[in-house]
Amino acid sequence: MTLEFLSPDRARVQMGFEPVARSAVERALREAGARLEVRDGWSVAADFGSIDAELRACKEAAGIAECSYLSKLELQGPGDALAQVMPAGIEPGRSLRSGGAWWCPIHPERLLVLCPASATDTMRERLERDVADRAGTSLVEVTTGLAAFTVTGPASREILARLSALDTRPASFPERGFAPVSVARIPAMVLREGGDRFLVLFGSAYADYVWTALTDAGRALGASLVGADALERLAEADDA
Amino acid sequence: MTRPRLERLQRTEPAPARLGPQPGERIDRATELTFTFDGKLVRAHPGDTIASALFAAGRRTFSRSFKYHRPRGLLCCAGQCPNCLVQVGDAAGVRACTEPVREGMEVHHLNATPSLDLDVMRATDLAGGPFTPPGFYYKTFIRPRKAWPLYEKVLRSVAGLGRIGAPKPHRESRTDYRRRHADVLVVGGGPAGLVSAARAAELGADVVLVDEGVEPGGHLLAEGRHELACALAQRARDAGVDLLAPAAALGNFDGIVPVWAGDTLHQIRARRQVAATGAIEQPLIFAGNDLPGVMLSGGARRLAALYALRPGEVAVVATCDDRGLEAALALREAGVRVAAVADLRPAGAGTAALSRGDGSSGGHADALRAVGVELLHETTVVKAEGRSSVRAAVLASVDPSGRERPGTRRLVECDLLVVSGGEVPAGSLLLQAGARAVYDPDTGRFNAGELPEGVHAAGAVAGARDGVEPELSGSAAGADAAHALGLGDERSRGQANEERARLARSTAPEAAPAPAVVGEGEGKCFVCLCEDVTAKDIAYSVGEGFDSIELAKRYTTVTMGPCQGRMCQLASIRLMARSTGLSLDQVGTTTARPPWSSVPMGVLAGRPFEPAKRSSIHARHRALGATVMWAGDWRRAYDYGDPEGEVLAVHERAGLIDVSTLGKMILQGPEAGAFLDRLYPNRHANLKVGRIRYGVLGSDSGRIMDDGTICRLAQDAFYVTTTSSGAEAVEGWFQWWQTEWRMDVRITDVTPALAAVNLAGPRAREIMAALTDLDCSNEAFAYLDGKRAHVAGVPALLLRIGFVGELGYEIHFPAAFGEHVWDAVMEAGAPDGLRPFGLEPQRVLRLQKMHILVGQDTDSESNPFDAAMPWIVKLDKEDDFIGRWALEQAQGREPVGKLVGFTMNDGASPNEGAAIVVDEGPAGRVTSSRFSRKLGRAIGMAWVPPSLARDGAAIEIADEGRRLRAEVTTTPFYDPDQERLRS
Amino acid sequence: MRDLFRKRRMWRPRGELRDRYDVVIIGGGSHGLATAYYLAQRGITNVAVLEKSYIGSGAAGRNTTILRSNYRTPEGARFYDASVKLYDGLSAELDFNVLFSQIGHLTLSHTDRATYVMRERAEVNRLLGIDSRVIGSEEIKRLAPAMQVGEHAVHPIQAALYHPPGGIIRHDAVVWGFARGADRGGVEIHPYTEVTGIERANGRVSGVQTSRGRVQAGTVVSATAGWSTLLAEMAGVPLPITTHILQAFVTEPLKPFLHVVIVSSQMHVYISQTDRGELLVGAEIEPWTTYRQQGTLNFLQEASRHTVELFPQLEHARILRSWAGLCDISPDYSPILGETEVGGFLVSSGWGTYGFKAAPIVGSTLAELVATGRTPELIEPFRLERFYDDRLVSELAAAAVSH
Amino acid sequence: MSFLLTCPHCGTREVTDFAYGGEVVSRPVTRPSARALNAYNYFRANVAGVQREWWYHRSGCRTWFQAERDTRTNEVVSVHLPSGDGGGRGPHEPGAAHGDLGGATVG
Ligand SMILES: Cc1cc2nc3c(=O)[nH]c(=O)nc-3n(C[C@H](O)[C@H](O)[C@H](O)COP(=O)(O)OP(=O)(O)OC[C@H]3O[C@@H](n4cnc5c(N)ncnc54)[C@H](O)[C@@H]3O)c2cc1C
Ligand SMILES: NC(=O)c1ccc[n+]([C@@H]2O[C@H](COP(=O)([O-])OP(=O)(O)OC[C@H]3O[C@@H](n4cnc5c(N)ncnc54)[C@H](O)[C@@H]3O)[C@@H](O)[C@H]2O)c1
Ligand SMILES: Cc1cc2nc3c(=O)[nH]c(=O)nc-3n(C[C@H](O)[C@H](O)[C@H](O)COP(=O)(O)O)c2cc1C
Ligand SMILES: [Zn+2]
Repeated sequence: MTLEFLSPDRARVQMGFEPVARSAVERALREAGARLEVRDGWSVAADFGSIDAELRACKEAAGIAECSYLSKLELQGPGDALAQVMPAGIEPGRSLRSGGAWWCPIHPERLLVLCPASATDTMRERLERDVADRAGTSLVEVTTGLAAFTVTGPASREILARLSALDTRPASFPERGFAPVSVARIPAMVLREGGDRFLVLFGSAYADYVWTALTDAGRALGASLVGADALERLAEADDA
Repeated sequence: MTRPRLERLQRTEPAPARLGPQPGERIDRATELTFTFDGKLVRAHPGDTIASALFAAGRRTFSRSFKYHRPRGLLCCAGQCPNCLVQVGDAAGVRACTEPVREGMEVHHLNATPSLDLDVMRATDLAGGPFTPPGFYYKTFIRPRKAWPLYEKVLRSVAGLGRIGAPKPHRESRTDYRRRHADVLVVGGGPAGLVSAARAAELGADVVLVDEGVEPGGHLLAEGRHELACALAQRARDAGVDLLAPAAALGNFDGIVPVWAGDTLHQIRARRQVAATGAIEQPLIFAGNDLPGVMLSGGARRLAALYALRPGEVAVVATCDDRGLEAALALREAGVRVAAVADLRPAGAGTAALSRGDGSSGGHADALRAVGVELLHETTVVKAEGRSSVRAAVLASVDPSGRERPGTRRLVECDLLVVSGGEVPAGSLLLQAGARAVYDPDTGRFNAGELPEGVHAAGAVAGARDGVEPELSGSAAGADAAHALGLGDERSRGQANEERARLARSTAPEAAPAPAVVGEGEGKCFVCLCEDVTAKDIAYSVGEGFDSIELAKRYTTVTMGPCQGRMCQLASIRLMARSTGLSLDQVGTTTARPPWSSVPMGVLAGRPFEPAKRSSIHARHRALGATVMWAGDWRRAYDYGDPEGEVLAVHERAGLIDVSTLGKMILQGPEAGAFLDRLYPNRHANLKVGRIRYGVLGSDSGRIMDDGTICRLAQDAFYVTTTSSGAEAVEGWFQWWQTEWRMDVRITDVTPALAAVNLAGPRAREIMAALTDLDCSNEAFAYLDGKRAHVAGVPALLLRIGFVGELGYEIHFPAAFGEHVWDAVMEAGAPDGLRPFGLEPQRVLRLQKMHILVGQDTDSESNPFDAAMPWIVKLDKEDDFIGRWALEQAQGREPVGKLVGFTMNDGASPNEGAAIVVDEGPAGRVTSSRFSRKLGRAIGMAWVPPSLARDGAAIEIADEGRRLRAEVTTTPFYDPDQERLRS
Repeated sequence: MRDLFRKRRMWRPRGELRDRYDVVIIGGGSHGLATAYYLAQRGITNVAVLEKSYIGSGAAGRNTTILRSNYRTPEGARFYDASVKLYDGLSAELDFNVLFSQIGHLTLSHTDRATYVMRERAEVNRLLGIDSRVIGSEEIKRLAPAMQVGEHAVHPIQAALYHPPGGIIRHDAVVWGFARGADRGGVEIHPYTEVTGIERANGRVSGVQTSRGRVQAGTVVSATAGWSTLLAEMAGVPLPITTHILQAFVTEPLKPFLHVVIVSSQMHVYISQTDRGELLVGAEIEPWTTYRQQGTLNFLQEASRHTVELFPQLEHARILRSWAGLCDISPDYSPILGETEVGGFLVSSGWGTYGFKAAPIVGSTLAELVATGRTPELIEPFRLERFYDDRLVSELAAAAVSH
Repeated sequence: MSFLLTCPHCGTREVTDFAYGGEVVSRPVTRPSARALNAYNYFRANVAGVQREWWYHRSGCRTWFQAERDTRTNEVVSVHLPSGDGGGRGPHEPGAAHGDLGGATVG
C-alpha cells in the first residue's frame, strides 16, 4: 500500500513499542479532567466524570468535544467517476450519512469521507478498489491531517458566531449542511451533523490554537467539555 | 503681551436642579450611587449619567475648548457634541452626557490646568484671537531651522485631550466579535425604526434593530412621550425583533455593519437595511454661542424629561422652527420661566393646527401666547452675554437674508439660552453605503440622494417630520424591505403604497433656514466647537485661497474633531457659501467616513489570539526547555540551550530535529511526473521509484520561489516537500497550474498530517536498528533512497537526505504518533549520546554544506544561475517548463551578483546582513554567517560582484562600523565530496 | 511679524486655460506641485498643473506622512536620502512651515529573518552616510517607553532598525507650500480640470484634452500616482503598475506619549502621533486591485488588534475616522521616474505605499530632466525601461517595511 | 470584511476567505522575445472598469476560479470556473496567493 505512512490504524506492536495515536490537545483534555481510554488505537477522552452531567450540559447550554480520532479519507477525481463511488443524493453544500460514514462534497471533484476509527479498514479497502478501476481518481488518507472538534447544544450557534462568518441559521445551513469556510481566521470545514451539533474540521497543526479560541468562546457562553461517550449517545438519539 | 487676568468664577449656588418625579424619568430616586469628579465625591442615582449627576450637583462647566480653553457646558445631552468629554479611569473621550454612572467611578476633566474652573491656558483666548488665525503655525517658527523643534516640544506638551493609561502587558477588557446574519437590519430605534422593524418582522422577516440610546424611543423620550416609545418597542419585540440597545452602528462596509455594544462588536450582514437614524438638531451661530448655559432644545428637554433636572431658572428660546416653541412649552412645565421666544419665522408661523393628539387645538405659537410667553417673530439671538456662563441674551430682528435690522436689539436676562437651528439628517450610514449627498433648497440642507440596492431610509433621516409621519414612513420602509425579500402579499403592498401616499400629501413644516452667522462683530461666533473654529476663520481661510470646502476643512480643521461634523458641517457649508458667493449646492459636502461614532480600539480588536501552527511534538520541545520562536506561521524550537554542543553531537554521535513544519504534498496520477517536469527546471518524470531528487521551484520570470525534495513513491505517486514558510503558496501555485493544464494528476496537501524528524549523525544507523526491522545498511538503503517501513511500530516513510551534511534518516509518519516516535528515538539513541537539536544548530550544519535557505540566501530577484545552482537548470529538457524562457535569457545576460561561500580571515563572524564593500560602496551582502566549531573558523555565504565570485578572491565586509576581511570559496566547507552522507 | 497675520492669498484664483503651455503636469498631488515649483525655480514658467479635483485630493491628502531614507537598495537609499534632506530645508525654502517632526523612525523586528533584513539595510545606509542602525530592547524601551517590548507579547520584539532622521510631517502643508511657491513662480494651477486624453504626433506628445477644452503642450508629465495606468494608456505607454487601496485611521487627540514613528512589518501596522495628539495608524495594501477609495472593516479590526498588542493601554483610545487612498504598486516596489518611449511624455509612478517622502526630489529631478533633456544620475535606475530589460531594483525583499 | 465573493462551489463568502490571483493575462504560447516575456511578467492593464481576474478559495475548497469585477465599485459581475483555455499565467501578484515571499511583505 503506497501511502501506508498516512494511516494511523496501520500502526502495530513491534520491537517492544506499543504506539497509541493521540490528539494534539490531549494534554489540555487531561488537565481539564478527561478520563482517557485507548479505543481503536486512539487515546480518547471517554468522559469528564459524568456522562449524565455532560448530556445535560449539551441539552441546556453547549458541549465541546475533541473528535480528531475520526478517520478521514479524501477522494479526488472527475465528477462522474466520483458520483459512481459515493452514495446517491449528495449535492453541493450537503453531505450524506450512509453506512455509518459522512460523505462530504468539498467540490464535485473532491470528496471527504468521515467514518469511525473502527470502520477505517473496511472503508479504505472498498474505496481503494473503487479508485483502482476508475481512471483519473485517487484516494489519500488525511485522518491525522485534519483535527476535529464538535460543538453541540442550544448555544452552539452563538459560539460559532464568535469564531466564523458562516451563516448558521437553520434556513441557511440545513441539516447535513457542509461548508468549507474560515473559522478563527484559518481555513476550515463545518458539518452540521444534526439539530444543533456541528463538527469543525481544520489543519491539525492549528489544533492547539483553535482549541484555545473555541474553549475561550465556549466558556463565555456556558459551554462545558464532553467526552466521546456522551457524544455517541447524542448521535444515537439523532439517528433514531 | 499683557499678563493674562486669571478669571475667577463666581460660585453663586443655583437653586437645586432636581425636579419632582417626571413621567419618563430614568433615575431610580430610591437608590444612591457615588463617584468622584476630580477627586471630589459626587452623589447620583442609578440611571443618572455622569453629566446629569454633576449638573444636579451644581456643575455647569464640563470641559475646556481645544484651542482657546473656553469653558463649555452641556449642549446636546445625546453624545453628539464635544462639550462634555471626560476621562473615566484610563479611558479618555467618554461622553459624560450618555455614560451611565457606575459606583466608584473615577472621573476627571480633560484639557484644563490646574482645574476645570480655573484654567491658565484661557490666556490663549484673551490674547490669542488675532494672533492665532487658522493655520498660524504654518507661518511661524520657520527660521532659524532649530526654532521649530523647540517650539514643537511646547506644542506637543499642551496638545491632546485625554491621557492614556500606564503601560501594561495585557488588555483589561474582554472584547469579542459576534457575527449576525439577518434578513433586515434596522439602524435607529426611534418611532420610525421601531415601526419599520415591527412591520418587517410581522411580514415574516428575521429582523435586528440596533439603537445607540440606553433604551429605544429616540426623540420620543426627549419629548416625554415615553408610553408611545414603550408601546412601539413592545410591538417590535412581540413581532420577534432582536432589539439591541445601547448599540451603535459604526459604518457600512459593502453590506456588513459593525455595531458596538459594550464589549461586543456585532458584525451584522443583512440582505436589506433600513436606516432610521433620525436627525441631528443644529446649534445657532452668534457671538458667545459657546457659553455654558446655551443648550439645544433637545438637550434641555432630555435633562428635564429623562433626569428630572431643571436646565435653568430663566430661559430665552431662539428657534427657526416649531422645535423651539415645543421646548418652551415643555420647559415651562418643568418650572423654567420662559422670558421670551425668538422665532426667525415671520408672524403666523407656528400656528398651524397640529395633530398632537393631546387634544389641544391650534399651533404651538398659540399655546405659548395663551400662557403669556412673549413670542417675537423674525427675531433671533445675536449675542449671549456672560463671563463663564450665560447672563443675558441679546435678541434682534433679522431680515429674510439673515442680516440684523439696526436698532432692533433687546437684552433679556436669562441663565439658559435654548437654541434650535433646524435639523440635519443623520445620513452618514446612507452616504457610506453609496448614496450621494443632495442639496434640498426647500429645507436648506443636504439629504441622502438615490439609495443603493438593498438600502431603505425611514423617519427623520428620510425627511419625515412630526406627528405620525415617522411611524408612517417606518411602516412603509419596513414593508418595502420585507417585500424585496419576497415576503408579504398584495394587501401589505397596498398598505405600504397608501402610507407613502399619505406621506407625500403631508405639508412641509414652516422653517426659516438659520442665518450663516449673526452678531459677528460682538465676539467669537463658533461654527466648530470641537476645534474652536469661528465664522471669521472660515472667511479668513477663503480669503487665503482655500476656497473649496475640502481645502477649508483641512486648513481650519473645521469638522475634524470628535463630533465629526454633527454640529458643524452644514454651518461650515453655509459660511463657505457666504464667503465664496457660491450656492450651498455648489459648495458641496465633505466625505462621510466610518466610524460614525468614535469607538475604542479595544472593541475593534476582538479576542487577542494569533493563529499559530505547532508540530505534534511541540510539547516535548517545551519540556526540554527549548527556546521557542516564530518561523513563519509555525512555533519552532530554535535550540535546547547549547547550540554548539548540539552541532557537535550531530557530527560526532547523533542528533534529532523536529522538521514537521516542512510543506508536504502527495501527487498521484499517470501525469504526476510530467506535471512536475513542467514546474521544476530539472527532471522528475525520469526519477526511479524509491529515489529522491532535490528541486528548486521557479517563477515564469526565472526567480527562485521555493525548494524541497521530490520522492517517487510509485509509478503514479510522488511525495513533494517544500520550505515551511512556502508550503501554502506552493500548494496554491500547483493547484493554479493544474487548473490551467488539467493534467491527469491529483494534488493533496498532507503538511499537518505527517510529523517528521531527522535523525542525523554517524550513530544514526545503529539507533535505527533498535527502531525498525528495515535493513538500513548503506547497500540496502543508499543516500537519496526513500523507503517505507515501520519505525517504533508506526508506519513511516524514510528518506535518506543530507540537509545537515551527516548520515541521516528523515522519518515522516502520521502526526498522531509525534511524541511516541520522538520518545522512542530519543530512548533508543540515549546509549549513543543522541541529543535533540534545534533550528539554530541546523543553520550551522547546513551552512557548512553550503545548502541555501530560500528567502535568506536568496531573495525575490535570485535565479538559480546566480545562486550557484546552474546544475539544477536543465535547458535541454524536451518540454517547456515555467521559467524556461526567462532562464534562457538570464544565461545570456551579465549577472549583477553571484552567491558564494566565504571564510573569514580571522575568527570574527560578521552579522547576517553585513555589506560587501567595493570602492567604499555597497556591492553585495552577507546572507548567512556562523562560527563553525567543527571547522574552527567563521564561514558564511554572500552575494558578491561577479568579478569576485571565484575561489580565493578577497572580499571586504562592513559590519556595524567594523571592516572585516574574508576569502571566497565556491565548494562546500565540510565533506565536499559527500563521503559522510553516502557512508 | 507684520505680514504674519495679514490675510494674503496663497495662490491666484483659477484662471482660464490657455491654449498652449510648454509643460503640462497632470496631477495636483505632492509630486505634480513639487515638479511645477522646481520648474519655476529654473525659470520655466509656461507651465500648467491640471488637477481633476482639489489639490492634494489624492494620496497626498491621505498618507500617514512618514519620511525616512533607510531603504534597502543603494539606489533607493540615495534617492530617499536626497529627498529627506530637501524636506529638512523645505520650510525655509517655501517660507511655509511644513511641520517636519524629525522624531526618529523605528522598524520593529519580531523574527530573526526580519532582523537580518534590517541589518542589511543598516549596513547599506551606513555606507551611504545615512544614520540608521539596529538597536536592542533597552534602547527601544527608551525611545518608546509606552510600548510593550517584553517577552510575554504574542510577537515579542527582537530588535529594531532605528533611523533618527526619519519622522512625520504635515502632509497638506507640503502640498500648499509647493502650490504657493509654484503659483508665485508663475505656474498656473487648475483644480477641477480632468485630463481625458493625450494627443500625440509622430511619436511625441502634442497636447491634452481636458474637461475644460484642449491644450497644446511641448512636454506632458503624468504625476498621477494611483491613476498612473489610466493616463499612461492615453499616451499609449504600458506600465507595470497595479492600483490597490491603502487605509489609515486617526484617533481622538491624546496627550502625546509616542515621540517616535513605530513600524512593524510582521504585524502589518505602523503608528505615529501628530503634534495635535491624534494617533495615526496604517497597515498593508489590500491584495485585490481597485480604484474605489473606500475602506474595509477587516482593516479597522486587524490594525486595532495589532496596535493594542504593542500598546495594550490603547484599548480605550477612540478611533475617530478612517479613510483609504490609492497606491500605484510596481513589481519591485521602486518608483518609475522619467522618460518613456513616447517623446515628451514623462511619468512619476510606482510610488506604492511610500511615495510622499519622495515629493521634493521627484520635483527637482523631473524639473532638471525637463530643463536639460538629460535624466539625472540619481533617478537613472528608476527608468521604465528596466522592466523590459528585467533589471529590477527590488525593495521587495526588504521584507519588513511598508513605508 | 469588505465585499462578498461567491465561490462557484461553496457559495458566498467574505473576500478575506480568498486569495487574489491577479488579472487574467495570456501566457505566450511559443518562445517570446525578451521584451514580450517581460511584458507578460510585469506589465498589467490595471483597468478602471470590469476586469477578469483569478481568485483562490484559500480558506475553503482550495479551488481557483475567475471573476469579472468592476474595479471602480468592487461589484462582482460574475464568477465562473475556468474553461481551462490555457494561456493564463500563475498568480504571481503582490499579496496574491503567494503570500510572503520569504517573509517579504508588501512595501
Ligand atoms: C493610506 C496611505 C498611507 C500612506 N503613507 C505614506 C507614508 O507614511 N509615507 C510616504 O512616503 N508615502 C505614503 N503613502 C504613499 C503616498 O501618499 C503616495 O505615494 C504619494 O502621495 C503619491 O504621489 P502624489 O502625492 O503626487 O499622488 P496623489 O496625491 O495621488 O496625486 C495624484 C493626483 O492626480 C490627480 N489625477 C488623477 N487622474 C487625473 C486626471 N485624469 N486628470 C487630472 N488629475 C488627475 C488626482 O486627483 C491626484 O490629486 C501613503 C498612501 C496612502 C494611501
Ligand atoms: N425634538 C427634536 O429636536 C426632534 C428632532 C428630530 C426628530 N424628532 C422627533 O423624532 C421623531 C423622528 O423619528 P426617527 O425615528 O426618524 O428619529 P429619532 O431621532 O427619534 O430616532 C433615531 C434613533 O436612531 C438612533 N441612532 C442614530 N444613529 C445611530 C447609529 N449609528 N447606531 C445606532 N443607533 C442610531 C438614535 O439613538 C435614535 O434613537 C419624530 O417623532 C420627531 O418629532 C424630534
Ligand atoms: C495625516 C492625516 C491626519 C488626519 N487627521 C484627521 C483628524 O484629526 N480628524 C479628521 O476628521 N480627519 C483627519 N484626517 C482624515 C481626513 O479628514 C480625510 O478623511 C482624508 O484626508 C481623506 O479624505 P476623504 O475622507 O475626504 O476621502 C487625517 C488625514 C491624514 C492624512
Ligand atoms: Zn470554495
